Parts: sequence; C-alpha cells; structure tokens
Amino acid sequence: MNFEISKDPIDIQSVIDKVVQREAGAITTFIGTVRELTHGKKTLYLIYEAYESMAVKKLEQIGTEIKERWNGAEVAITHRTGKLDITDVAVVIAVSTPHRADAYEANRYAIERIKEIVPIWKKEHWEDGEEWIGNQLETVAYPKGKPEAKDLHE
Amino acid sequence: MNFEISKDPIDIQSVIDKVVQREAGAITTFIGTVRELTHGKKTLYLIYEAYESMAVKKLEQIGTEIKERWNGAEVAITHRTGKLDITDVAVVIAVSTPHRADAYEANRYAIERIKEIVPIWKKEHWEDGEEWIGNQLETVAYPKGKPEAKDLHE
Amino acid sequence: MNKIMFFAHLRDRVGEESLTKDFSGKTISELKQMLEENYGLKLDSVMAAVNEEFASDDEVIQAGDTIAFIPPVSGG
Amino acid sequence: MNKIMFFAHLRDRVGEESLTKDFSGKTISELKQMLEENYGLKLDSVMAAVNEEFASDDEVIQAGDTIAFIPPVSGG
Repeated sequence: MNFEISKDPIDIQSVIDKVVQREAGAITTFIGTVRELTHGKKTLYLIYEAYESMAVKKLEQIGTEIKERWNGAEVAITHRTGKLDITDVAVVIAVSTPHRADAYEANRYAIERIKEIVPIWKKEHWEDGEEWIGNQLETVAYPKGKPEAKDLHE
Repeated sequence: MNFEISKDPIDIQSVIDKVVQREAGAITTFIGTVRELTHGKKTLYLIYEAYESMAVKKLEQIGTEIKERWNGAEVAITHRTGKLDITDVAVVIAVSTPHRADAYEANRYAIERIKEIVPIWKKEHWEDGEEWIGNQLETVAYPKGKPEAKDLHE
Repeated sequence: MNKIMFFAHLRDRVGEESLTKDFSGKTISELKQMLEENYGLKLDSVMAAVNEEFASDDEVIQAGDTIAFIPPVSGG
Repeated sequence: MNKIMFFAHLRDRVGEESLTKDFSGKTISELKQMLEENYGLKLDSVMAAVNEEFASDDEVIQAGDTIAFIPPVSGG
C-alpha cells in the first residue's frame, strides 16, 4: 500500500522503504511539517480531516500520473489526519527514479497535485480562533475555482 | 554537526531531525542510492573515498551558501564512505525552509554543488573491472575542467 | 437511496457527517440548490464527488450513488 | 616540511597516501611538474588544495602547508 491516510504519526523511513529499487540512483522526499507562523499569525495546532477512501484513490491517481510522466519512477505518499502540533509531520512523499532531476521534479509535482485534488482539509487553531482553510485564506486550492476537466476522471 | 562524512550506514531520520524547526513548513531530502545499471553496465558495488577533513569543510561551505541564498533555510548533509552495495545510501541531504519551493531548490543546489566541489570519489566495480570515476565517464565534475574561481574560496 | 457526505466547514454547518435520502434522477446542481436553501450552505466553489470521483454539476444522480461535497482542499 | 596527499587513482598510482618533503618556495605548478616527472601522473585536470582550500597553480607553497591533489570529484 504505497498510498495511505494515517491517523498515527508517520514513520518517514517506512515511506522511503517503499520506493527503494535497484534501478534508482535518487530518492527525494517531501516532508510537510506544521509551521508556527503564517503571515505573522501564530498557529497553535492543526486538525486534518480527510475523505479517506477518496483521498487514497486520488493519491493513487497522482502516483499513476507520475509513473506515466517520469520513466522508472516509484512513488509512495502518506498523509496524516487528526490533531497535529507545530513541527509535526503532515505528509511524506517519497519518489525514486534512475536519475536525480526526475526525482525532484516528480516529487514537486506530487505535492502540487495533492493541494489540487486530494480531499483533505486542515483547520487552523490560533490563539484567537479557528478556521477551516480553503481558498479564502493562504491557499488557493482549485486555482480556477474548481478542479479542472482533466482532474475529473483518471 | 550538520555536515558529516560517515563510515557507517546513514540513519536518514537523524539527518532530517537536524533541520526540524518551528518556522519550517517543508523539509526536502535527497537520498543518493547505488544504482545497479549505468549506461547498461552492471555495477556490483562501489567504494567511496573522501578527503574527510576538507570534505566536511566543503559541505559546510555549501550549507553557508544555501543559508545566504534561501532565507530561513536549515541544512544537514551526511556522505558515506567505504564499500556500498546496490541500493545502499551514499548521501543524505536534508533542507528545511518556511515554504516548499525553496526547500526543493535549495536541496537541488546542494547535490549539484557536492558534485562540483566536495573531495569525494567513487570507484565502480563491475564484473569485468573497476575504475575511479572522474570526468572521463558519466560524471563531469568540474564542468570547466576545474572548480571555477568562485569555488576556490568561501 | 443516496448517501450525502459533508466535510470541513460544511460538516460543521450541517451538523451531520452525512444524510441519507433518495435524490435519484436529480442533477448535482439541483441537489446543491436544495442544500443551499435548507442549510444555508454556499456551494458555488464546492465540488461534488459521485462515488469518490469528481463530478460535474450536470451529472444525474443514480440510485445508490454516494455524493460528497468537497470544499477547496487544503492538505499537504 | 610539507605533506603531499593523494586520492583516488592518484593514490593507486603513487602507491602512497602521502609524501612528506619540503617544497616551500615552489609553486603548485612546479610541484605538479615534478610529480608528473617522478610518478608518471597526469595532473592537468587535477586541482590542488592547500590546507584544505582549493588553490590556483601559481600559489606559492609555504613551510608547513599541506598540499592535496584533488582529481575531478565523483561523490553524491
């Protein structure tokens, strides 16, 4: 299972282990962590909620897209849900490829796609309130208001 | 000690731990692994040799360069020496930054600089021979024959 | 029957994780309008998913379909 | 005295990790030429480092300097 939603803390090494291959010269990982300050505002903690079954499918779709675009790539992604404190790991993306340029590009592609099409939401908790983050604040998910036509079906 | 040469297998998580910071929203890692096939030729194993004291200094220099170019970046690099088998980890680069684009770019910069200025060499062992890898084969270290003027001093 | 699922601020507003009711034959667009009227939701920047795939507003709901309303995502 | 260090294929060729000898007052260029003549080394694409910093061919060696010859690197 290379694509997972996890209620428990993510073991980074175990995500990396899923993409180890004899043909790979490079593995990149992206580790999304909870940052304390966003636009000068202090976050206390976050809650991540997922539409879990669909989120797994959409992570798998991203994996398929990457394998089509980057030859020989292997991909694993785990996204956390529940309450996360500052510096906690929200998501780990591991990509292995024969050559390093592809490992960086494909990994970057994965995080951008997660922010477009994977049904996961975060609720920020500050000292003076809380809010579900959508396109009204720092993120513009669905850059054109909604997922584009290409996102509707695999 | 964020910059190390290690004779022992690298613990990836411990390299990542060095760059965790409350201001970081993103950590990228690059993990260089020993690939079996290069240009169709089968590698059995590699030997990495380092001019260890200078290599540590040059890794530190790369860290300094990154912190100058990418605001708020933290960097840790460990490079392995000795005999490595296929899929073994040769190098781990971890970079944390407030925002993700920087974490990818700064990490990529680190591996390119390692291949230019850090005194580490690999000897490839194939079924039919062995050779120290320099610019005569797959790598062009010193793209202009030698490190450029900017590489000579910090 | 159809299961209608809500997430994030929509779940808070509706006060339920899901509703079960028959909407077969109606379009997503018609369902959105009904929910906007009954729950005071704002759904213009909210995507629908039918059986875990994004669906357009003119898709017609079939018996047994699970419909989810997906506000702009903020994972990663 | 000076310590002269060799790495990778240069070490294999010289058969030693290092030599100790006084080269003070000579340039890196002159040292390279001597080593090419005495050990049959090819040093044109090899950088020198003096006290762990890359040095140009016209740098003059001081007493106590450690000189290392750095073939094109292949780490990473």
